[in-house]
Amino acid sequence: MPLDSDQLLHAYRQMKTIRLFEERLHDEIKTGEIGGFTHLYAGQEAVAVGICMQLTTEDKIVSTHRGHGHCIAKGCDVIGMMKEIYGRAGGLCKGRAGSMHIADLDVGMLGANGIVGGGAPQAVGAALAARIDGKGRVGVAFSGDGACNQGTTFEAMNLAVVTKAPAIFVFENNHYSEHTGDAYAVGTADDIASRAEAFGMRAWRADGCDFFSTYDAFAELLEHVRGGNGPAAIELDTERYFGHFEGDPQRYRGKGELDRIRAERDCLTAFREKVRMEGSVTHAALDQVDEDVAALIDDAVAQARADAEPDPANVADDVYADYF
Amino acid sequence: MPLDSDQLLHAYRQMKTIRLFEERLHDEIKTGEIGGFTHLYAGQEAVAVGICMQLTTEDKIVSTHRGHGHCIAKGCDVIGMMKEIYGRAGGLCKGRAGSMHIADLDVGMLGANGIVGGGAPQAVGAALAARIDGKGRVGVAFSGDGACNQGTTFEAMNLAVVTKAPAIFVFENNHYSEHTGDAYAVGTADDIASRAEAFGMRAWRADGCDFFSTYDAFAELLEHVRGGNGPAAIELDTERYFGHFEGDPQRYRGKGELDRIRAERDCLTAFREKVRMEGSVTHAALDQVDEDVAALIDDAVAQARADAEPDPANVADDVYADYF
Amino acid sequence: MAIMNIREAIVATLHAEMERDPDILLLGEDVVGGNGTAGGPEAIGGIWGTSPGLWAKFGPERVIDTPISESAIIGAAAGAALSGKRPVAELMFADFVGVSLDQIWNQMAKFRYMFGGKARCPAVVRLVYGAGMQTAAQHSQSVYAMLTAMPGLKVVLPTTPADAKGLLTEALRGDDPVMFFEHKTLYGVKGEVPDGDHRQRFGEARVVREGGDATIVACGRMVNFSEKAADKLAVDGIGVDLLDLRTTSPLDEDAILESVEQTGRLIVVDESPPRCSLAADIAAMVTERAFTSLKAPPAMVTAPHSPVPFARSLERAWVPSPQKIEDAVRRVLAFPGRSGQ
Amino acid sequence: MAIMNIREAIVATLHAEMERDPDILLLGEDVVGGNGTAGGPEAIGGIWGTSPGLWAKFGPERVIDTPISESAIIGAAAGAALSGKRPVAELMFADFVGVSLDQIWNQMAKFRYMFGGKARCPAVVRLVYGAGMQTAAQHSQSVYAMLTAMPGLKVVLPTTPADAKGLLTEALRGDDPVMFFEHKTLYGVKGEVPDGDHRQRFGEARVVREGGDATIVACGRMVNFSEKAADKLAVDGIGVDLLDLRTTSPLDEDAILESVEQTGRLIVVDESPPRCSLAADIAAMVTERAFTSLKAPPAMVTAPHSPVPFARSLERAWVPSPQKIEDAVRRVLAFPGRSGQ
Ligand SMILES: Cc1ncc(C[n+]2csc(CCOP(=O)(O)OP(=O)(O)O)c2C)c(N)n1
Ligand SMILES: Cc1ncc(C[n+]2csc(CCOP(=O)(O)OP(=O)(O)O)c2C)c(N)n1
Ligand SMILES: [Mg+2]
Ligand SMILES: [Mg+2]
Repeated sequence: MPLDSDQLLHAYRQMKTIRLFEERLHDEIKTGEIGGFTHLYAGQEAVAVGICMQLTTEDKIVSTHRGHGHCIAKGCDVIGMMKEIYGRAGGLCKGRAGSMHIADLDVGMLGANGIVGGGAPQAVGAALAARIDGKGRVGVAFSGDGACNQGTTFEAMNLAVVTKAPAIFVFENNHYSEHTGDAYAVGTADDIASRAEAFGMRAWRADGCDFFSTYDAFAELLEHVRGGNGPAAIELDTERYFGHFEGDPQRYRGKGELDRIRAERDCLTAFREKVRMEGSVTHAALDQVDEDVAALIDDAVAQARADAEPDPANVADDVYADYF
Repeated sequence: MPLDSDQLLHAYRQMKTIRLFEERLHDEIKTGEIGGFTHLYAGQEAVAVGICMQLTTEDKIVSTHRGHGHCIAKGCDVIGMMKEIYGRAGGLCKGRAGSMHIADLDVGMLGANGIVGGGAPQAVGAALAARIDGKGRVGVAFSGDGACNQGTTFEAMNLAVVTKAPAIFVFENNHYSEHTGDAYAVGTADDIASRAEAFGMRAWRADGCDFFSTYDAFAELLEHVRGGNGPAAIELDTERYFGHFEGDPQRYRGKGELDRIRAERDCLTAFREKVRMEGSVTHAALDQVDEDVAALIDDAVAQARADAEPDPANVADDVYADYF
Repeated sequence: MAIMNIREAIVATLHAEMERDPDILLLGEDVVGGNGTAGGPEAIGGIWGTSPGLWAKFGPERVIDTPISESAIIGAAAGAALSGKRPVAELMFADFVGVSLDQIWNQMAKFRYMFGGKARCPAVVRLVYGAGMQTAAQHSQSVYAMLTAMPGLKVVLPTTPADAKGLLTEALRGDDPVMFFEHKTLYGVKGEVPDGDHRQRFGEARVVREGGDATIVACGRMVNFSEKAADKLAVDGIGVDLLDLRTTSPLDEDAILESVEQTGRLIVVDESPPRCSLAADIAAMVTERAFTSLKAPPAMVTAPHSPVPFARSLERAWVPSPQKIEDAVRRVLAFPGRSGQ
Repeated sequence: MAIMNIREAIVATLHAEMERDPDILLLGEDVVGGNGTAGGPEAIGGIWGTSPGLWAKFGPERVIDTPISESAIIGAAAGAALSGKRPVAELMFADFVGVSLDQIWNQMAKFRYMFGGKARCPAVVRLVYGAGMQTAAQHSQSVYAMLTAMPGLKVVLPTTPADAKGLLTEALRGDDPVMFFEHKTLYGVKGEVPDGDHRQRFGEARVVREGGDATIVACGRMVNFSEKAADKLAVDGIGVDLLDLRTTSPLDEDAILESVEQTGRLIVVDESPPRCSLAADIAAMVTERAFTSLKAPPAMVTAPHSPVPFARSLERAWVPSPQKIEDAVRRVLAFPGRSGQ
């Protein structure tokens, strides 16, 4: 167990921030103040955090339509994010992105993506760029179980193997793509990692609801990739706590399924339990984090609400760096 | 060995027709009379014939940019094909297709395809259509080792597995995509079949320069698929005798490689040898086939040369079944 | 005549046509929904609710949930169509032509021509399009101009429930690939729908109103916005001819030209950026063919040359508004005159 | 000044720029060639011969052969560009935007805008386009109109070796995604190329000739065909202004308008089908902005609304010919008059 208490607190704080961010959005969206599609990451926090906390700012990630968790874990400003999702002028992307396209290149977060599978080849490009720089940096693509059926994802894996790019494919198997189960839509039900292996890369498997399982598996993987051994993949078994997007009645869920995954598959609960057993962090410290994070989210929502909408006169700005 | 002498003669005639068709084109193209890109199938005849002779007209195939062999094997009119490749009015497609898009829906040949990987999903569609009809028909996609890197090919395999479509993926590994070797471009060098397996279908492997190896493996596969067991794949190890397209200087070839594959990997020689050993067909009969086929190809070229170019006034015909 | 909305008209037409013609099949993501889940098939259908009950009635061989693989979806439709079926393929968002364009453009659109007229490719692709729900840059686009440009495709955009039925029926009975556009903000629009068999020919614009002072040509949601503008103009005694194109390929050139020959003034409204747009297409066609009738340069009311933004204020500024249409009509009527009249 | 052809100008520019800027990398199918074969890397390069010697000089990390995976090629370029590099991605045929459009249209074109202006995506996509070699329906298309329509992209079409160098250099030094079109029939066109640093600004049309009677606007191979037409017309004492657009996005509206304000007559020549075309785009723009200067309706010389056919006779009929351009100029000059003059 190589993590010290600061690191553990940091991990917990990040996961908790994601959780409260998403739970708060779940409530706020009902007010009608937030438009568009919002896909919440709650339930999968251990994946984003277990992975991103091992990356530097110079490592790049590309995310999915369900991107808030990856953003927060990679270091995006939470207040800027909230403003963005509210479509405000002070948002991380000036209100042009919204939930689905949120990005911050300064922290190596190359964007959430509205196109399922759109990000995977970009991670390979980031990896090829990193290799030229020669500092051992990597490009990471987050993909869902649904995204692993998109041609771009396959092409990206093959390209990474062929070019020996330091690219990492993270498959978050939350067992649903929209209203369809992975048991139906993924030919090799519940084994996405083997697809990556069939392209000729090593793959890891871990419990994506367990921070430590994710962290440890990814640590091994990252060493492998940073060591110049080409790409690698990891499949995480995880759960999504809310609907596909906000508004989804989730009639595809089994009876009691939501209660069960909340009770048995909560990465925050598991984390608390583990550190209590090991005595590495006090629960008082964790409680303090909870309080801090709650205040942060309150503040973010308040600031987002108070911020102005973008000036419509700027609608066509920033299409080009320069056009004439 | 279930093939009677008529079938053997048929198989030989088909392979020989393809061979002479392509060798003749190789010469004719030098005259400058044939425009565009022409990709010759010589060397791979055992694949097209070993497979297509087991299909009925109602089974559909989709082909590649290297489509002449599949056309002939599926029953397209050789004279119409030659006219088409010459761009004549009497061509199989009225001169609009040329070598790269030649098709004849009447014999279940849904088209050569200029887009690498373009055909695979269409074979799944043909297979889904066949399933509705319930007569045990199949949809077959021919793909090269290069095409097996295209996203559409992967998507098609997964879709076929998920929908349990009676689709068949034939991978003709001739070890080159244009000027690049499969050892470079296919992540799992020389094992394309395993990719199909990773999607959850059964895969066969055979020697694509040996008619009997191809025939037997495909017979097993076809029984499996016609039996309602979903899709399947087969990888054939084969050779292309000419350049990628006509005009290719082939500097990527090893020293003596072309001589070697002509000497050791010729499906026609192997076929003759095998039937001689078994005494199933006389060499005199095969010689007669050679003569007949040579005459047919002569005739095809003569007719193609004599045929008129399409009337330019018809350039925009047949874009729609009806437009207004 | 029944009153229903566009969504209901589409669902009813799919049910009726699939009943009538056993060759029709439907495929797309979540067109059944619930497959592979505890809830089971049809636990919940696609996010637009345009295919309920089809799986239960027509079974899994004709109503097929697919993985997220748009190229394969369209490609499978193309292959099924070449094999004698009439597939309906659904793109949950029209923007996903980005990941499936080859199968639309280089495959289904070209088969008939390339194959010397022997092929039939009666595939219908349903595309959910348009801005107005803050779905941002990758889920809000109106890609009809791109597809209108492609020979071999027919492009259809119903704006009323009656047309949704009539045009979809026509699409399902024709022999060409049809791009059937459904505007995401119009599903709830209600209206009368003819009972029984109802086909609406392609290439026949709908005359929404006749006014005589200027001609507004529009399609999709822009028809509704143009009506609002027309109402405002009517208050000032300005009467417009308003044409709903219904189909952009084929295009009802005659109806447009006839009206412009009367009014001498053309305003084309197009929910897309300006370059190589449908607005430009129609403006140029009219100028070429009715130059001497024109009393003023045709006006094009389009979105700006930018992606679709997320924020409400920005999206509203991006979409051509009734106000902008009204302004354009006034500007055209005031020509020659000072700019901004 | 050296004399070289367009192919040589491109190769030389890639060598010079990659030397100058270590952030430039090149990726595509067979851009090295020979990888994984007995012949070894660079045994033989891509079919267009536009990248020889780069791999040997700049190594496998900067000159990268890819599998046949165009979405991944463009996507990787997009990701590398976001990561601070300047990738050049090659599409062996422009028609392959069909299998890679999403990465061009929904990804690289939109990053900067979506991300609030913070992103830079300086990727250059090289696309080999055009008819004239009997490469048929899927290998002959001129997809520049489709990409011109897309906000966020710049679209460049050199027609001379000097411009090939100047425009490619400019593309490699700018901060936006550039679609760099190379006409497959023009690689052998020779001309003088300025030595040393040579940048050609985008949005600045080249005045090929000045004549004053009518304005021909063209791009790509159509510039050369228009010159042929102009030669024929000159024999009859008809002088045309001929503009080579160089870039269609940005578009040099000023140069076009200036000329049309003088001549009052516009002919746009476009190697693509007519609908929502560049021809329509320019005709409509000019009509809107220079209506009163126009003495005749702008003429659009385009291909028919059909795919590109294979047969020589058909392909020749499909491509706008010098004869058709000449006819169009005469028709416009004869306006008003009987049709077909
Ligand atoms: C190309 C494309 N196809 C379809 C969609 C619609 N869509 C958005 S999310 C989604 C499901 C994605 O499933 P998965 O990859 O498992 O991610 P999850 O939602 O579970 O996080 C679908 C079908 C899309 N956005 N892009
Ligand atoms: C989408 C697409 N990309 C690239 C090409 C150019 N191209 C034509 S054939 C070919 C190689 C195909 O290799 P393979 O699939 O092994 O078939 P083979 O030529 O060996 O029969 C390439 C790259 C194409 N036609 N389509
Ligand atoms: Mg999922
Ligand atoms: Mg090959």
